[in-house]
Amino acid sequence: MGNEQLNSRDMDTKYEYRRKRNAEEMRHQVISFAISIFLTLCAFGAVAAGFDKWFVLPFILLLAVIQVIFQLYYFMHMNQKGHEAPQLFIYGGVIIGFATILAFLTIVWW
Amino acid sequence: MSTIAQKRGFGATLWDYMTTVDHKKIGILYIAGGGFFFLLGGIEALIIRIQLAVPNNGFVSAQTFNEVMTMHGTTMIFLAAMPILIGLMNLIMPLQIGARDVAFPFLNALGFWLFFLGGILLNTSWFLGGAPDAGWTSYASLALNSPHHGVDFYVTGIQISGFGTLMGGINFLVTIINMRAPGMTYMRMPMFTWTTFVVSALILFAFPPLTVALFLLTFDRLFGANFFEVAMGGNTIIWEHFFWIFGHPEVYILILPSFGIFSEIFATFSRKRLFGYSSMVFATVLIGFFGFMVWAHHMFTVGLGNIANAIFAVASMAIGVPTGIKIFNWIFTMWGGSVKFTTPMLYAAGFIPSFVMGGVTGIMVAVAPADYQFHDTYFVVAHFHYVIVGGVVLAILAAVHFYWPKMFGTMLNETLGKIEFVLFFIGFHLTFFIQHFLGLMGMPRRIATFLDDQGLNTGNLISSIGAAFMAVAVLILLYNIIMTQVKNVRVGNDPWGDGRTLEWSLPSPPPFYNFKQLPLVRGIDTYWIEKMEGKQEVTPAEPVNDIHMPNGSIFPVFISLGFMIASYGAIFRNDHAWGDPVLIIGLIVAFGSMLLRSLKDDHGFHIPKSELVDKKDKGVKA
Amino acid sequence: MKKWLRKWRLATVIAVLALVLSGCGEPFLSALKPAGEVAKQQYDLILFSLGIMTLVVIVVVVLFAIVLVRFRRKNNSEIPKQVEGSHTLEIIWTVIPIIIILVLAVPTVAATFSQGDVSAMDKKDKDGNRENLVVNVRAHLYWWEFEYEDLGILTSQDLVIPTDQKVYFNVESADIKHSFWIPPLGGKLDANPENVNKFFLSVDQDKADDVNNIFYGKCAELCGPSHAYMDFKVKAIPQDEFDQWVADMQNAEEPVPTSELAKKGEEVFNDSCISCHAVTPSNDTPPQARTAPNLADFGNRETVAGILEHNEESLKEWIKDPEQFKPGNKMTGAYPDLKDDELDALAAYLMELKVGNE
Amino acid sequence: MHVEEQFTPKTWPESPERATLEGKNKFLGFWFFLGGETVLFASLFATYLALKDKVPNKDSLISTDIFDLKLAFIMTMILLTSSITSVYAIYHMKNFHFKKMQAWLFITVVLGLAFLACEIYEFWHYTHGLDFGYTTSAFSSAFYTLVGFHGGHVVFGLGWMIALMVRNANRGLSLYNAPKFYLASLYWHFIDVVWVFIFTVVYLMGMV
Ligand code: HEA
Ligand code: HEA
Ligand code: HEC
Ligand code: CUA
Ligand SMILES: [Cu+2]
Repeated sequence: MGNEQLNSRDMDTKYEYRRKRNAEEMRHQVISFAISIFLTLCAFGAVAAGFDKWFVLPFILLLAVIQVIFQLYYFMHMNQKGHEAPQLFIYGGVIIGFATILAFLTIVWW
Repeated sequence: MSTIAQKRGFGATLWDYMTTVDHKKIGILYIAGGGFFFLLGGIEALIIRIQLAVPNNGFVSAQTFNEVMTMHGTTMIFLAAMPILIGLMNLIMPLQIGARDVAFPFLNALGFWLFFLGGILLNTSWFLGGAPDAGWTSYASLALNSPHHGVDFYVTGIQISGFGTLMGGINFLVTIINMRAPGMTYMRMPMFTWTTFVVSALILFAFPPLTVALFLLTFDRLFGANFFEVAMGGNTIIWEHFFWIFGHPEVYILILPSFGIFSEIFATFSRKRLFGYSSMVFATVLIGFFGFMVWAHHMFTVGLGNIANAIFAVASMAIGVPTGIKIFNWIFTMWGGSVKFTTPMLYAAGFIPSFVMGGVTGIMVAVAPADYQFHDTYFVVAHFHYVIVGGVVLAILAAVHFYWPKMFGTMLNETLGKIEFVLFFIGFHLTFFIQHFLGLMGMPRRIATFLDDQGLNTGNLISSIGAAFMAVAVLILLYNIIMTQVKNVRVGNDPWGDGRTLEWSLPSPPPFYNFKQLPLVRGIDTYWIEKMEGKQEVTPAEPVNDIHMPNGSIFPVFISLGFMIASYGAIFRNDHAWGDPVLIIGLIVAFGSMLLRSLKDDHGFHIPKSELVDKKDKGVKA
Repeated sequence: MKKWLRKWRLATVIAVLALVLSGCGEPFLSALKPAGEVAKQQYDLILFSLGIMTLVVIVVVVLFAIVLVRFRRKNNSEIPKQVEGSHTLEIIWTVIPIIIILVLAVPTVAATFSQGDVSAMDKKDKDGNRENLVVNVRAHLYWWEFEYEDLGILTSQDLVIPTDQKVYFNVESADIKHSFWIPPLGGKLDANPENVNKFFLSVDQDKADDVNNIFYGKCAELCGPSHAYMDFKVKAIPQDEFDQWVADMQNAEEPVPTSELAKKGEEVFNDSCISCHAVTPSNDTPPQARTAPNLADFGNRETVAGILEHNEESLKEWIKDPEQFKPGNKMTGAYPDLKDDELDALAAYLMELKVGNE
Repeated sequence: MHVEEQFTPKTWPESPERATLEGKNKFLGFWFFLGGETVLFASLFATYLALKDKVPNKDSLISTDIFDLKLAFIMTMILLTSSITSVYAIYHMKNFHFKKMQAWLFITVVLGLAFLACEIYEFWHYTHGLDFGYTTSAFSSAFYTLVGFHGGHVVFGLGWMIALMVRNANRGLSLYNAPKFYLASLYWHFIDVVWVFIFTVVYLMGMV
């Protein structure tokens, strides 16, 4: 990329384009941040309001999962290209982690 | 930094090895360190077998027996088999994919030193009040009940060397993904590289549960936590789950690289490409995946419930399918080939019936209700030695003979090699076959001795005699190694004559930068393809250029030493006032070294093109 | 050399076969001599899977042998055809193992559920009594306690059960993990510190006759230096004898020493031992307080401490220094040193501790 | 592209963290490390869930007795905010704005320290105010270990960012340090992700 001898006009347009894209992306980040905060408020709100346990538990877990997906894909850029291997391994970890938690909730008796 | 090891004093060589970041030297360090621990573990095995040769034997006390037995299992798995295999991966995998080094040479060195010093830490327990005595599984209730410091050494020593392994795993993954030579697509990678890849993924996911489990036990024993204190609300089953969530993948971490080694050997000495390459890859991945879903088959008698037992039983059996695919693919690699029985090939041939016998007993113990009988008896001991010794150890011995010329540029004696094989093979079956019956005849495992008149005498005696055969075989191997290095007859690139993959296109041993020009890979078994076209060298993918190489560093040793010191502090903190300060000092040394390392810029160095061209004229022979 | 090798292997096989045929293990200890329904079912599963596995091994070894014979390198310049693979073959050796495993999975799952079915344990008859005998097994560091809760009986080291019926067990541990195993009667079940495990076993009377009613039981989970010595005995007797035993135990009184020596023994015992050992078979003491084997029926025991021959000699040896037999046991050092005459007295007293008929 | 090369905003590559082989390797290796960390934290969560409210006797403190919604909320907000500030830092890194990047990193570090202070206060309050110490029960051990591991990650992350800022204060951006900044921020996000589950599973679920 860098070492190719581009003429300066090309470089300017490319640079402008990149600036714009970065700014665009930053706007997405801010939006996802806002969503994050909103989801958090909902979760805390649901607990503070003292709704029924069987509603609150799945609800806040769902919110957490959604929020984490936002964080992974926006803040951690997993939506960008070149993240195939990271995705594979994060999901691998998630599957194994999930199996572990499932086992500990079911077959570690008291 | 140094370029090529020339004639230098012992101190300089030592320093060179302590600071090296060259994957080949680190590989050799791993193999030497692992080999050392293999001898220790082997001596421990011999003590076990001497003690159990006759009933009511008093060769060692019951307590000592438990320590020896625990250390045998722990040493063999964590400090011998796995490091030797990691050493082979280090040594061979970058050569196979046409890379100049691994992705993180520094981490590579750090990984070795963590493993080695962790292992030394663990073994110093013998002199500091007693070795761990709760079995290699260190089940929590017994581990907490163990009065002396052995278990503390276990948790810290394994923790440290575990970190090293984890680093190795990440390193290999990145190396394989990012640093393959031009043309080396995934489906052209040699089988050993594929198994390295899958095993690294297993390491990445299997070690964190062990890390957590070891931390929990450390906190319980040394810092007053209550994870496993039943009276305080703790639960010991947590340990069992963690240990086996790690432990089962661990056994595949051992066997998959062994499969990789055998795949190379079968193809090489049959002069035929690996039969069903893509199904081999698929089977490897599948075994790796299933490996995580069957851990509770070690816990059938714990009382997890019928549903759990049934699910885990069937899931465990399923692993027989991909493994079977591999077995038959190997047989059909040889089928129609031109099979030459060199020493490595003998080991590979001995592996097939031995491993299959171990594998099928694996399926038998996976039959949950039958396992109520098998579990914790010598039947299980027989099962896992059949797969481990008949699979992993045979693979290691095969690889040592196979790759010795690549490592040191000289060949181990073939006649001695064949004698070793015969003795080892006989000894192995003699030792472990009979143990199936002992187990069924009512002999639990981990017993320090057995009473007379229970019908167990003959079987145990036979088993002990077998162990002696193995010991003789190992001694001959040591003799062979020494004689070979003394004679030091140099060999060329492809000493077996049938090499197929890139490592055989390089000089033996390869120059420290491996490839002067990165090779262009034109298919599976590139070097074979080129040879068949009558060429001596692999087509290069680039002109001769400056080569960028990393600098050596002593920090890995310091960091590892820091953790070692910290461990001593932690182990003795409840007995001695110096414990906590030493713990803190150790951590400062470790993290301080890390900080220093990261503050210091290290851009490596370049080997100028001129020097490389020069080499060519002289001919690269180290 | 190769030929010699093969001959040698043949010899091993024959030797091993001979060993197998000479009878696998002792009937009181071997899982290969099942003496009850559970063990029989497990034994059949073992044989069934072994049969299949032998076939698998034979197939592999035959193919392998063909390769070894037919495809050795004869001439150093031959280059075989580079075969990539064969879909047909690969499908064959994927599908056949799948079928084999399915065949094996069916009885496995069935037996898992049938052997794990303890629903009959709490079945009550119309008087509110349990229909089946239930024994609470509590494992301690190196000894076993057996509590017949419904019958109000407590014993240790010797498990007494009636034959020809299912006996249910609650297995737990008083300290660390152990595992309860009587090979001829069935597989093992762990004694965990944090929960109670349940299962059942049974004994056939004719099998019990073969071994004079005594089977060996073992601890199968590493539990410390004396793990190897954590044995117990199982006395399997017909229902009527069992009823008699129960009646004797229930009616047991405070033991009355008959001889001078035994009287002296009682005194010593009451000074040094009674704090841990009970001599009546009642289970009034709470489980936490049961720190040592109940000695009520000691005179009728099969062994001393699970491993020593049952006679005064070994009893005295044991009391003098338990550590030499069971390193790490919980009795060592818990009482003052005893003189020889005190030992004689104790032995006399303890050997007299018999419940019921004389 | 060489690590020592000098850049202007215009010549600065599009993904500076992955412009060199070293950068690519670090990037991938770090993600794999995070994959392992996922399993590590899942294991800790599993332990916590298995031991939740497992205490020696009836009088022992359990989750409903100790947690404080307000503090957890404040900590959550601080950490979430620090996540977006570190995104800003990387945004400026990609635009080759070294000064702005440092500024945003600084804010991130300050927020991180604030979070840490809250956590220390929280632990202090539990141990001294409530007599809920590390060795009180299996539940307390599991709680402190899970949250403490997260806290340890925060400490390490802060140390890492501070070291990077100080070390590179006078050097500006290069292809040598760009991957390091990028990875530090990834790590910080990962800490945030773990916290999302901690506040949900530990604090919120501990109160219903
Ligand atoms: C290298 C190590 C290794 C390997 C590869 C294996 C492979 C297998 N193991 Fe083993 N195992 C251990 C090492 C290993 N094991 C160890 C160390 C222990 C004891 C730990 C301890 O307690 O200390 C243990 C214990 C162990 C147990 C627990 C026993 C107990 O404690 O009660 C079980 C139970 O299911 C089991 C099952 C299996 C199975 C199903 C396989 C399968 O992967 C085997 C698959 C292979 C084949 C089946 C052969 C080839 C296939 C064919 C020829 C195709 C046709 C075959 C069929 C259709 C059946 N193993
Ligand atoms: C990689 C793993 C591995 C390997 C290679 C071996 C190899 C051997 N093992 Fe081991 N073993 C385990 C892993 C392994 N084992 C594990 C995990 C356990 C369970 C532990 C537990 O229950 O916790 C176990 C348990 C175990 C037991 C059961 C103990 C018990 O339950 O009480 C026995 C008993 O026979 C045994 C024997 C042997 C023998 C005879 C060998 C032989 O193959 C060894 C051959 C090697 C030699 C004989 C070395 C010869 C060395 C020399 C001649 C020295 C030369 C010296 C100098 C030059 C200084 N092993
Ligand atoms: C700590 C309390 C303790 C004291 C005091 C004690 N014992 Fe024991 N005793 C035990 C324990 C525990 C065992 C089981 C040891 C084992 O098998 O591991 C045992 C076992 C025995 C056995 C074997 C029991 C059997 O069922 O086979 C005998 C007999 C015995 N003790 C006699 C005595 C005598 C006699 C004394 C007094 C001089 C005594 N004990 C004092 C704890 C005690
Ligand atoms: Cu109790 Cu082994
Ligand atoms: Cu397993």
